[in-house]
Amino acid sequence: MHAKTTYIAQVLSISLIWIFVIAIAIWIINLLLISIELKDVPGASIGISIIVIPVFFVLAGILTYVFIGLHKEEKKIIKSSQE
Amino acid sequence: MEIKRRDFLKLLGGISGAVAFSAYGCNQIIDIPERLIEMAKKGAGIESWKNTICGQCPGGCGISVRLIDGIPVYIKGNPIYPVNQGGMCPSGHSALEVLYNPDRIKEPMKRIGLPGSGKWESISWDEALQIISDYMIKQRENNKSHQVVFIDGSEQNSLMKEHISHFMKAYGSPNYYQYPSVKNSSVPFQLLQGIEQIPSYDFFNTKYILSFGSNFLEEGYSPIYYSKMYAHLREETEARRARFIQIDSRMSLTAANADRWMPIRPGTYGALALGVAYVLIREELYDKQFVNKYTFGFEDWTDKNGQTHLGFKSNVLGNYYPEQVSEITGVQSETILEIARELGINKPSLVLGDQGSADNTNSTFSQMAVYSLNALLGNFNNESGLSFTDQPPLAELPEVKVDKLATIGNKQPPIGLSQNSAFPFTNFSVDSFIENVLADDPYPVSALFLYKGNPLFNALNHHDFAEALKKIPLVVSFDSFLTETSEYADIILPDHTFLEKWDEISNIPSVGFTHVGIQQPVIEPLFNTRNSAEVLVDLGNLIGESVSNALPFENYEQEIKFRVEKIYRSGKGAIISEGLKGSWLEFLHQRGWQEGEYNSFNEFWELLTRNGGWWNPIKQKKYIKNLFKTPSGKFEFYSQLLKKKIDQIVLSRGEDTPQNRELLINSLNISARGDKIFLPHHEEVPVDEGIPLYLTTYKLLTNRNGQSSNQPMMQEMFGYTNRKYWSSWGEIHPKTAAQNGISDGDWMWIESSVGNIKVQAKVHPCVMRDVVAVPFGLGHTSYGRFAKGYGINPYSIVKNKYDVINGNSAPQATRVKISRAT
Amino acid sequence: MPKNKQLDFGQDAALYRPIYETGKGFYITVCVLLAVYLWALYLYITQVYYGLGVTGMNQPITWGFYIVNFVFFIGISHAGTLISAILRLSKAEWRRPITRMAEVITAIVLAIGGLHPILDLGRPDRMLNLLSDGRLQSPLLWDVTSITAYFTASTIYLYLPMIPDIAKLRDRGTKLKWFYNFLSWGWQGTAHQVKVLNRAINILMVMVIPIAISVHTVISYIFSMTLQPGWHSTIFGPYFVVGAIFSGIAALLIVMIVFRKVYHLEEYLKEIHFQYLSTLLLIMSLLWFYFTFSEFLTGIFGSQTHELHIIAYKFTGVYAPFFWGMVICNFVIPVIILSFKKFKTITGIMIVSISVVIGMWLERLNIVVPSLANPRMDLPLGIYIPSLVEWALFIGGIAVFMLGFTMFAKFFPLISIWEIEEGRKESIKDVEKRLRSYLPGKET
Amino acid sequence: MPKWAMVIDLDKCTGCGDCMAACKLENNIAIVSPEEANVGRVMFWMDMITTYEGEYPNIKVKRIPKPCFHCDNPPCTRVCPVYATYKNDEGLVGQIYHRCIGCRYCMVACPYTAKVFNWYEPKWPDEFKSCLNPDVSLRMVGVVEKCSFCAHRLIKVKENADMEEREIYDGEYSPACGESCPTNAIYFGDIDNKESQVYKLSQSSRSYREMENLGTEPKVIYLSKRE
Repeated sequence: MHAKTTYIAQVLSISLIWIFVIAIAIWIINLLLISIELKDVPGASIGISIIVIPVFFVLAGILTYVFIGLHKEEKKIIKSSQE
Repeated sequence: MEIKRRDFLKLLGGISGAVAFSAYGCNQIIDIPERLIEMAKKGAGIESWKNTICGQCPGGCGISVRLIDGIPVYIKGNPIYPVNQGGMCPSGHSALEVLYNPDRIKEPMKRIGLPGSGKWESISWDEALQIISDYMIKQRENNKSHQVVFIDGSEQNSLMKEHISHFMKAYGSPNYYQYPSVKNSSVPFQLLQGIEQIPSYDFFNTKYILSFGSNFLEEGYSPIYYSKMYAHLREETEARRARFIQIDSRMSLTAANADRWMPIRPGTYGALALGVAYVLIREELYDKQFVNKYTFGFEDWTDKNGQTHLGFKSNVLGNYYPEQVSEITGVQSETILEIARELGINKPSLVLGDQGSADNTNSTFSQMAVYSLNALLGNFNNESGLSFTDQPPLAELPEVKVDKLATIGNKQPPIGLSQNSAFPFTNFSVDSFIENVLADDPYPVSALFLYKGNPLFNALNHHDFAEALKKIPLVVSFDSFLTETSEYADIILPDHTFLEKWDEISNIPSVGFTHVGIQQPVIEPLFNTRNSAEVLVDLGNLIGESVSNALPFENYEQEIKFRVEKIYRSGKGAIISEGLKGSWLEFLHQRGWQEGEYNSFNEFWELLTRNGGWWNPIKQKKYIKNLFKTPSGKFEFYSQLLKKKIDQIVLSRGEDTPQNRELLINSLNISARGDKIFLPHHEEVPVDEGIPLYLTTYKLLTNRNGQSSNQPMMQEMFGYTNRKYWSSWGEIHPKTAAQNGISDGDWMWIESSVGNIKVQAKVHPCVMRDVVAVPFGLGHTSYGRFAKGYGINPYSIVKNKYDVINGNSAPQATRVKISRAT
Repeated sequence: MPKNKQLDFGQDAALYRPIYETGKGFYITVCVLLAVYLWALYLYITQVYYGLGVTGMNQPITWGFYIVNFVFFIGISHAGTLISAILRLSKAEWRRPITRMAEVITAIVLAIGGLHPILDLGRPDRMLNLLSDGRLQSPLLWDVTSITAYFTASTIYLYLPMIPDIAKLRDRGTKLKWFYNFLSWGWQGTAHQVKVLNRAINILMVMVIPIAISVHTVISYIFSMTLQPGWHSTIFGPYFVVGAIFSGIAALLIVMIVFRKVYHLEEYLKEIHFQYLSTLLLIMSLLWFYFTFSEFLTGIFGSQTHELHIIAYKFTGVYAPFFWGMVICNFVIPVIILSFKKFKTITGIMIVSISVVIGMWLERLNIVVPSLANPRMDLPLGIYIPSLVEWALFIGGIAVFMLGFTMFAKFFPLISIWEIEEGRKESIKDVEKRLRSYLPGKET
Repeated sequence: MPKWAMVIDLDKCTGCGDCMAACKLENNIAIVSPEEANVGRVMFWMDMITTYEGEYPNIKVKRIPKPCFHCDNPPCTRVCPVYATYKNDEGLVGQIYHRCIGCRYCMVACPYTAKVFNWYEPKWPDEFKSCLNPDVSLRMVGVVEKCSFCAHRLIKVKENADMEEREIYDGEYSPACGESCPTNAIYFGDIDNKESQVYKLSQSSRSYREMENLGTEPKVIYLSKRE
């Protein structure tokens, strides 16, 4: 039970990262759209977005990768110890 | 009913900008102020413009006040008013801060504390007038009407001057004085030319302008008129570009705009002018024809008694050779030769000497010297630059029927005159006045009326003046603000500000055409104040007898109408209007046409008030002869007027013996002897031995005479050229600074024999070596929250010295030393 | 689940002790730092209330301490991630006790530095305008994005290598078990887990280096994208990065020396670590000088009026003491002390590090203020005297850093325990193997 | 689209400071306290620069009125993080006070130091509040402001012209500074219109722009006889 709560909290925290990253992506796309609308050097905005958005996603991806990787093992261990 | 689109737009006026903002690309630039939205909701915001005359300085510029719902929000120059042609100066723009000043006197006040204590109580107008009139009736009944003195500090050439003088005449006092007065300043011209008026200079037809400290862009009578004129010198085409040389001990605004600035020691303009004359005469560059025909006293001459007199030429050639002049003035002799030659070759030229830093103990003589260069160069014909304007055809106020009491009073000697014959050419000098009041000589002053101005702040001897004010039993001030002077008043009768009142302002000194401007209220009086002109009438009615009939008009507006009606009837000149040029008027005039036909006076009056004024650029054809109203009918290098006056004084004091004469000359502080006295010559300025530096004070466009100090915008802009805001500074030359161990921005003490002041040093090369230049205008000890305690008043360390002839104060005649303040 | 709760600290006792034993000194430090922080916070609130008028900024010096400190703190933040990533990447085995501290510095200082532009805002209440109406074209927005990215990356980069240590603390179970349990993500130390973690760390450290470099480059762009003399220079990007690493190493050295003393970590942070790091510091100092020299030489040689004017002002004007102070702190002192073995003691290194940190701060000041103080168009020189509020916020920023570091040390080991263990177990073998691979001849 | 530009004839300009005062009055520019003013926080949209040339005694002083130059290629608008300063179609560089976050980056980026900042909340005595110009919004603490070429006047002028179904004539739209200049040294108009006075003057051999080498393309053109 206790382990489950912790697990849910951990999942929540990892999803927070995703919310954060998605929010940033939305924000940057919003700014990009404004700059296109106002014809205010959209090229620069596009350039920045192309670099920034993937960076954030990769970072979140790495974190998730580790999270999943560790937990898979934990479950395995728990299973094997129960057996 | 049909509403035209145009009218609808007018109705929207001020708010229309905001209402329709979104239709245009600019919507992002401005945000709509909340207040505007409020107003738009109420359906208000009607814009209108009203023309009037600016009262911030004697310049008499026409202004247009922008009103939104009757509330003035902006002032611009009246584009059709001929004096300023839409131009403005910074202080004109801050006039709204006068109108809405939080420190205005809102109702009549009576002092309850000691003089200067600042304790006041409000009283009603009736009560105030009752107190004053009771006192005045008593004075009159006791044959003391002459003991009532009126000092008019308004520098504007307005109807008010006539008005007050009528009142005083009817009451029976010879003591109506203007301080400062144009009369005093015009003495040099009077002595040489016999005309008691400030000449106007016309730059249009001039090729070369040599100005001896004439700071006409800043300290002139009408700086904006001269700015307009100056702009013509700098038009696109090369041919119009006259060369303009400014001689001054500091780089004034005018000097900064000159082609060349020549630093000079203060108080030596006369010597330099005569040095220039020396070269002109030596090299025969002067206008011989003019000098022979129209001048008197150039060559040595013999009077009817067979006595030979020294001529201008011999005097100059004998005493003012360039090396000697160079010694006196600090201007290199090569430079003197250079400018004299330029001046002699480039004709027509103009030589200016008044309206600036010439105020010194020797200013009359030095201005005579400067002005005589114009005669040498023959600058007195109609085409060239010097002229005197005609009086406008305004109706004279009806003659006062003086009763017996008043006649007795009027015959008393004026108290503004010196008792020991100093200042022979003036009826008022503030120095003599203070002296006389303190000595009760020839009689005590029992009441003093002060209209505008702030003589206590402007006077060199504050302390004595304050004592004198304390001594006078009744001091009444007509002012909108609590100035240093009105702090000593017993009763203050608050006047309207110039934006709330009627007045008529005509012929600004030094402006080159006849004109009349109408000052009219742009807004109903904000407070319980009254136009002093009408207050005087009421006072007269309370006093009764001849005084009550002196000014038989319903109100001041009617009085102005009465005066102006004569212009209407004379048919001369024209009401100013759009696109009306002087040359066009002249053209019409020559062909016998009249500009502007009006069906009735009312129509004339309405147009006059709407447009703001009337003018007549056409000069009566003047022959050169008519220019000189001297005994000889010529331009007098040798001033017979001065000689006559001095002879008169000598005789009036007893026998005409050399001893008596010597005594008088001595008492006048004139160092020259013999014929030289009456010729333009250089008088040494008396100095304190051992004090190394000259103190020069000057006035800035933003705060002339310190009266703009209660306007925060002007306080902030006070030193905009030096980026010193709300504060005074002292300009010194880098070498002078180095000698005294002072660097830019340091605080320094300036010490004279009278006292010392602390200012921040502004070290720059725009000031003569050995000169400390401090601006005048700040350092108020009263005058409201924005004025009090900011900066210093340099007059507090200036010695109490006056010009020996015309009685003007000499704020440039003090020596000081400086030291770094720690 | 682990059954044996160890009460003694075992082999790496020195590393566990600070977490479980709290002395009086800790409370005093925290209280003092907290007080300083609250004082600064109060003064910041007055600034928000009255407006930026409470600072010493004016026209034309419209940027002052806040921007100086912003650049300075972000510079310090390069200590960590960048150094530790480079050291990890280059498989420098001596990195093991250093990386954690470096990464902590980064995360904390970055958070502080990143907030500085907000301190500088005239209308912090309108911060959210950046979200709705931001302009990505503005270098300021580049900063916002790159600092956010760097902060995210460096926090992850701090966190991931800490998981095994957190698990160790969790297994001890004496303190905040739920907390460590939550953070340890079920770490059991299995081979797979180690593999996953190492892979993630490897990807991260490759990513973090360009991000870190971009951050400081972008900060330099704030200045170099304008047309101001003294700023408008292409060299600014690398110059700032070098300066940042330089100050970062110095800050790291200071932290190492202080915590070595306080937490008795002499066994872990040995002379050799300081020797290596200080050599790096010396190299950076020379590099810094090279950049400074080229920057000024091009300015002087080009002789553009305004450029020369500002250089002359830096050399001889009001800010000359700061300029020469910077040269002494950043170049003269480090080179003299670090070039001689005799002076290269821990004390010597401490002196050098402090001098470099001061010097780098002065450098930021010398970049920001003199260019602004000399407006073009013959306007008068500006004078900037920072007010109490600005000093307070600067000191407050340092206090927050110290507080953050102290608090971190209270909950997590300052030296990566598992990496030390790993080092003991495997490094020697690894290194030997690696060395062999370098050597000529066949691998055996 | 017109392109509004200003020509300042420095030969005519006396440096009297009227433009500064007219500007302050028209645009409701705050008057800061005296202490503030003297530490460099004084606010003038139209500033006056003094330059010295030559050696004493042959020294020349020139005063140069300096509004915002409304650059055609403005360095300030490029750096603004929130679109609070921008250039509109008619070449006017505007400032949106309600959006400005007060980072002062535009002030730093402006090579002409043309912008000013509200360090404190601008205050007026209550009495003066009634004479504020209702066409121009008041600024609040912590925002940057600058000369707008009196853009509020343009709106009115356009509206008038629109109502009367005509084009705006040359000289109809003039900022407060040009309107009251006592020497008519400030000209204002559409520089794209070859008939306008501003265009003609800008072609004069005397014309120059400040720091042309920066490529900011200022739309304030000075005329000065080069000696």
